[in-house]
Amino acid sequence: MDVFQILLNGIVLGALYACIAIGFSLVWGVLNVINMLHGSFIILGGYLTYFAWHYTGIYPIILLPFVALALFALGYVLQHLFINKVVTAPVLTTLTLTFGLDMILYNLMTVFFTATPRRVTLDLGTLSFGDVYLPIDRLLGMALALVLTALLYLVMRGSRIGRAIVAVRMDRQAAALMGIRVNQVYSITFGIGALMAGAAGAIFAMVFPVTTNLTGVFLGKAFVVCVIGGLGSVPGALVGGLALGLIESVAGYTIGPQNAITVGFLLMLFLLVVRPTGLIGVKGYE
Amino acid sequence: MSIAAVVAYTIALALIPQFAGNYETRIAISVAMFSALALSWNFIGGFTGYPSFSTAAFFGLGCYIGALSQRAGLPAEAAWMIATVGVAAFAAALGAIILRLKGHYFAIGSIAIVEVTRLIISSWGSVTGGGDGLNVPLMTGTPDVVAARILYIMLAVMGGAFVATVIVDRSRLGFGLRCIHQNEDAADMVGVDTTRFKIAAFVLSALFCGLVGAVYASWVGYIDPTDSFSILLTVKVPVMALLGGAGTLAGPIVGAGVFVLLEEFFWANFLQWNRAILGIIIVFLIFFLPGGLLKIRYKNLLKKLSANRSADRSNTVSEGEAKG
Amino acid sequence: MAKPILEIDGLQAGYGDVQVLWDIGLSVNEGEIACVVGSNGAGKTTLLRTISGLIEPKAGSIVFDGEEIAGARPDEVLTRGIAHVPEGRRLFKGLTVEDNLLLGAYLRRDKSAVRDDMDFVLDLFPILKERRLQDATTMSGGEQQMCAIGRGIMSRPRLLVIDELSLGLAPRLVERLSEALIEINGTGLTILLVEQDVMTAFDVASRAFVIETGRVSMSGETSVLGEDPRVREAYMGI
Amino acid sequence: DEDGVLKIGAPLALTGGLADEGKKQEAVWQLWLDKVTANGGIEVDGKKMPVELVYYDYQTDGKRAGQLAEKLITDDGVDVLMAPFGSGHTKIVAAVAERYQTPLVACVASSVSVYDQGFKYLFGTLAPNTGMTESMVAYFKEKMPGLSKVAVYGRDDVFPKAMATALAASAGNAGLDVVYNELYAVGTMDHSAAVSAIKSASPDWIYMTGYTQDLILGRKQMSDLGIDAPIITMVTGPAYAEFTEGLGELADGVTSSTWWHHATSYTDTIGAWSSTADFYKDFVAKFGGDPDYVHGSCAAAADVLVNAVQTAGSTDKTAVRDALAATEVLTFYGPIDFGDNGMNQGREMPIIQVQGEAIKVLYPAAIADAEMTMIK
Amino acid sequence: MTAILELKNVSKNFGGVSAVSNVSFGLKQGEIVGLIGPNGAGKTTLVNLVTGVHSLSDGQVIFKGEDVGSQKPFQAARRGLARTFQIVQPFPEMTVLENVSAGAVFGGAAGGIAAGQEAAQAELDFVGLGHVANEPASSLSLPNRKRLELAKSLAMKPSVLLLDEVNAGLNASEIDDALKLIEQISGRGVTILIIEHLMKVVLSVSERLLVLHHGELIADGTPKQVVEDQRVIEAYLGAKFAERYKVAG
Ligand SMILES: Nc1ncnc2c1ncn2[C@@H]1O[C@H](COP(=O)(O)OP(=O)(O)OP(=O)(O)O)[C@@H](O)[C@H]1O
Ligand SMILES: Nc1ncnc2c1ncn2[C@@H]1O[C@H](COP(=O)(O)OP(=O)(O)OP(=O)(O)O)[C@@H](O)[C@H]1O
Ligand SMILES: [Mg+2]
Ligand SMILES: [Mg+2]
Repeated sequence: MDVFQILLNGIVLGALYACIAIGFSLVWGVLNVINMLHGSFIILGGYLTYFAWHYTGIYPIILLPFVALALFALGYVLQHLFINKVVTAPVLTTLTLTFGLDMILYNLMTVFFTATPRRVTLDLGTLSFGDVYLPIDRLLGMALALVLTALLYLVMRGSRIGRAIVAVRMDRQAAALMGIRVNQVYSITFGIGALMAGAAGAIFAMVFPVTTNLTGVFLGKAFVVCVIGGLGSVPGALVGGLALGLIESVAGYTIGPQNAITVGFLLMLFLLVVRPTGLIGVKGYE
Repeated sequence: MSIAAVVAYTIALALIPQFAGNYETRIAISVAMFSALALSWNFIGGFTGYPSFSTAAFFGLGCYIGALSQRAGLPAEAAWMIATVGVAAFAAALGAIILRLKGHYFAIGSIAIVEVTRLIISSWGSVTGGGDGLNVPLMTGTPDVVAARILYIMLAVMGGAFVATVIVDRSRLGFGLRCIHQNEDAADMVGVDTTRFKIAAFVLSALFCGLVGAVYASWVGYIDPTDSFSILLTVKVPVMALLGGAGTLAGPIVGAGVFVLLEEFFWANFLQWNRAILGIIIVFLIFFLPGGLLKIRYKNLLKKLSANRSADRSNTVSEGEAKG
Repeated sequence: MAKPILEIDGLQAGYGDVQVLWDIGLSVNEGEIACVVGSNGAGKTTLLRTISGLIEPKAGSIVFDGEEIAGARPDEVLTRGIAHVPEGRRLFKGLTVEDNLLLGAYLRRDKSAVRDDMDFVLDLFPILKERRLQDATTMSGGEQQMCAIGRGIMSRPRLLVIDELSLGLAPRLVERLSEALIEINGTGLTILLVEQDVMTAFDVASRAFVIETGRVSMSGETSVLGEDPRVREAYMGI
Repeated sequence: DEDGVLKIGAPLALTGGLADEGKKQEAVWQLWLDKVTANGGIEVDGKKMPVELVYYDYQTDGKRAGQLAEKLITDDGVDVLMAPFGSGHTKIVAAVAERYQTPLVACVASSVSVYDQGFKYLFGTLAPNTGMTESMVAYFKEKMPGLSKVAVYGRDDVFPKAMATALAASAGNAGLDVVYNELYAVGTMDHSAAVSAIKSASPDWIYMTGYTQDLILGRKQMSDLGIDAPIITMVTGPAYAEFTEGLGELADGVTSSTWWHHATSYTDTIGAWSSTADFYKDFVAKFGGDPDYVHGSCAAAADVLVNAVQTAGSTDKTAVRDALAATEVLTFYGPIDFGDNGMNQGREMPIIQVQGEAIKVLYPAAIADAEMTMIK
Repeated sequence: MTAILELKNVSKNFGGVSAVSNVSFGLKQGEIVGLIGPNGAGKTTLVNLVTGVHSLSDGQVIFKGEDVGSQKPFQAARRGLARTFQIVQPFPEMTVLENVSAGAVFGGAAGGIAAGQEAAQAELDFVGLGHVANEPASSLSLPNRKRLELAKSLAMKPSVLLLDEVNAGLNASEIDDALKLIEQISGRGVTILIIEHLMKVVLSVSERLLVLHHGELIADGTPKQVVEDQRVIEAYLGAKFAERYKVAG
């Protein structure tokens, strides 16, 4: 049935969108920094996975944690060396800074990896239920995305660092007085943001062709998902991702693929104006 | 003082076609064009402190309205005027909606506007040519004449934007916008009609962009959605204003001039790395010239270079103070 | 002779180019309630911030329990045993009262002792027990102040430093808080208090330091200072 | 030039989105220049004239492409220009060239909209899209007699859109039923919705255009979502090695049309190489891999420019333009004959198919080296 | 004499929380009225309702005979309804003088910017900040920031002034100066509503006291009546205060 296929496409895609957006949302919500590097982080994760797979033949799922950790380290260092110094400055400053850093990273990637699209060609096949198809790699990607989301949610709720991140999000000075090392928490948060991007990149390398041309597209999706779902919230990113996946899927089918993205952006603008906190506003430990 | 300097600078730019070739003239056009864009941005981003990234939307719409009017048979000058008015009206309508957003939300909203206008223009193929882009009637005359003419027009736009800046700066409008920048609630409380003031600033920031876009379209003779609504443009322009000193009178002009020349230089000399080098300049700018070139205080510069040890603390306390 | 737990000497500090503290010297004895009073902008808050490590001193020493802590980070100071209840309460919005209190124990690893301390705080401020699961910042000002103090206690400090205990609080709440402070002090916790309402401060504290433009101008037993005509005129409006 | 050097200028996208294409242009021109220089330059009026190539990176930024074209003409004083990759940027450069009355050979722009502006100095080595789509429709109808339903899906960008539009028109004219005909916006990340819609229209033939990354994903999603159309055409997908590399087995059976394929064999040609095989040999020797149409067309563009200079007997811009307009030659890339609008006309363009690891030519019969297979 | 500002059955809900419910009272021209009540009673919310920061959930606000229930804050300011913020709201990077000029230029009668500065300087001298006129507002200490707030609202030449805890954080002696200031302002004919937890302030200047509790007006009378009201003692003042007050007479 078409309807099921469309909804299923939307949900699977939505989970992947959520995965793109979570790290971005977290960094935005906690550090109050719009991280323009996020798209490049995802692509970098994708390239690292691709090349590691290409040269060693190791299964990408096994590579995922390593890629994610590498990105964590990169994010941690960037925050520690650069962004922390201006983290309290106005939006324009932090946004411009991350934009500048992104230009550097992007340039490095185009020089070392070129813009050639790369894809991990595992081709795991597809499951079919009557007329409805579910590609296994996407299913796997969705599962990984959900697992990562759940893990991050648990970390935010249950762990010490999760509590510290939330406290810092609310009030950095008060957090410092609780004995929380604010700048370290920032670096870790940014690192987690990059880690999630790296993991998303690893998943994407299995499903989508990876090319530097896509950094802007990924960043755009992250924006939209965050605003739809609500900033800084893990469940928000999940809901936002699913919502966007479904919208694009349904709109692409009914009014045509040419306008599907426009619909997503319009919905985001609409929500921005009527409900800036997104579908799920941040509350407490999330 | 800075007014005299700007006048002298404008005259110097205007003399370039007399003394140099078309390539230099083209750079001068870029300088004038980006100066006008940065000055426009300054109304909303500098005076009012709203992190607007809508420049490319206004510019792109200006391109398209100008191009379509010209294709409909209007003379170029009329097409430019229509583009200016059209973009200003668009900004007024849009401003009423998105200026309710603050901070990051406004930033996002303004970027989204660029994307949405781009997407709409490109999917409305029957009128705009969609992804095919549009050809704009070429201006008649030899290349030298055309280039000089475009330069004078761009300089006129830049001059207009600068005059508007000076007037606004000295008027109630400018004062009110600065109040909004500092503390919008308080501005409201002392009787500033913040909605109207912000819309005025937003319209000012759009108007010159629309005009510049329309002139640009006539100049290049071909436009398409990707180039007209470029995200790079929308970020570059605020960076130029910041580089010179956002909120100052001449800062955007200084920033645009320096940026265009630097870009030109790196790009000619470091082919493969020009983007990274630009990135490095931006990073450098944020750290060492937070107030822009016009506000450098060399004493602080040295301090910055050596400090940052106790970042953990300074962050937290300044935040505390911000909350009163 | 009582044993001093906190000794400050020649302390100078400020914000950027602005120096606020010029020469602060004072000591707090183990187990007492001491207070710092002074007019607006004298530097009381700055002093507390310097003690808790939010500001790095320019000169001078802060010795806590025999160890130099001047220049240490806030987490290090807290680990040593000084908790700071900041001006304006600064509770974490969106978190419940209980979560706020638990954040006070962020650096502690002794889970069961934390439980006990939580029970202690909830017994001390029964209203908090009632509101355990309410968003802390939706409570009334006085309740929030209790929560902030409770949060300070949760780190199990040896010295509790409180800024502007009564600012913006209804008179009845101020009264309740004063009683609570005396009760906490009774468990052996040393308290250093900053308070504008000198009458209330002297009711609670046994010793006081008067700060004027970044220097300690007078100090002594509150019972004595309370009778000093200079203090009475300058700070009590009598 | 007055100084007796032929200066050819080109803005190239060496960084940014089109970097890979730009680098192909750069590489093949370098190969060409080495060859020409080894011969001591070109012969004009009985004298040897050295050739110089000047190019700059425009970062895939259209504004810059125009700016650079102007710099090349006025600052570097080039005699003739070659255009960068793609119809969009060619348009921008063409406007500048026209203004300066400098001959411009566009080697990778095929949309008629580039050439219909009445420009006098613009010439293109690629042939009109319609020629390509019409022959393709005819060929497939012949190979698959039951062919009736075709789905067209293209990127909303100058060239892919032009191809999609042309194919839909050609198919309609040939009596096929166009059951799906949509464009997707630049920035589309995923094709599930469109592929599902195509699937429910159950076409016999799917024709998709776009950038290589789009095509790879599109092909993969067609397989994932259980599409079983016997013919899948992707433009320009298989013409590029990245396409087959990125897809692996899924590339098998995908057809495409291209302006040139190295399996064609033209001999007794003018220019730096005397036959297609000659060019192929040199190319493989230098770069290892196979050349694609971008390489072929760009090298041929340089050849016709030289030919025009030789015919004109000087580097005078007007004379070269007139010589270009009158061009009717055979190059290793095939015949080149610029029509009234400046486009190369009257060529038969190959249809290719991925078979196993290799690219096979199906059409025209004269150069075909395989039979078409249907995708199961 | 009719009230210059009158609230009729004013209510405000935030989501499910009712912050102000069914409050009615009037301020007579030239009066100084104190508004007290426990933390969270709804005092600040009430000021926000009167000045258009929040929209009314129910009821009416009448100012000089005109229903202003749906006004925007800037309209309130231009009408002559000025307020100070409990959490001070300066324009931090402007000078103290510019801060106050903003009040004069936008909210007051002053024509141009120059005239506004003149008026501003006068108000600064009046509140005792004349000597720091050219300092940036961010360098002021909290009480001075509160005074800056006061000067800013005075520059708006208000007919009604709503003071939300302008004296919090002052010690007893500093309060005495503040009281004089309030009386001088009142001497200009300005009607004042003063919110304060410092009973010394409220009791010395108010001609009338209103008590808010859980959003409801529970008392409205002379300071003496109110302070002796058992419900007010229970809800707000506390037994100890009542005792001290009795002793002090
Ligand atoms: N973040 C800051 N940056 C610059 N100066 C500051 C900062 N915080 C306080 N000051 C200045 O330091 C001086 C002392 O302020 P502090 O807050 O320590 O005083 P206080 O005694 O606590 O007064 P209060 O009774 O108002 O709380 C004041 O002049 C104030 O303006
Ligand atoms: N914007 C808001 N959203 C939700 N609740 C609010 C909002 N503003 C105020 N409240 C709630 O309304 C009630 C009244 O608050 P208000 O600030 O008016 O009290 P107050 O009497 O001024 O107290 P204080 O003496 O502590 O300043 C409180 O419970 C508060 O939490
Ligand atoms: Mg203080
Ligand atoms: Mg209040």
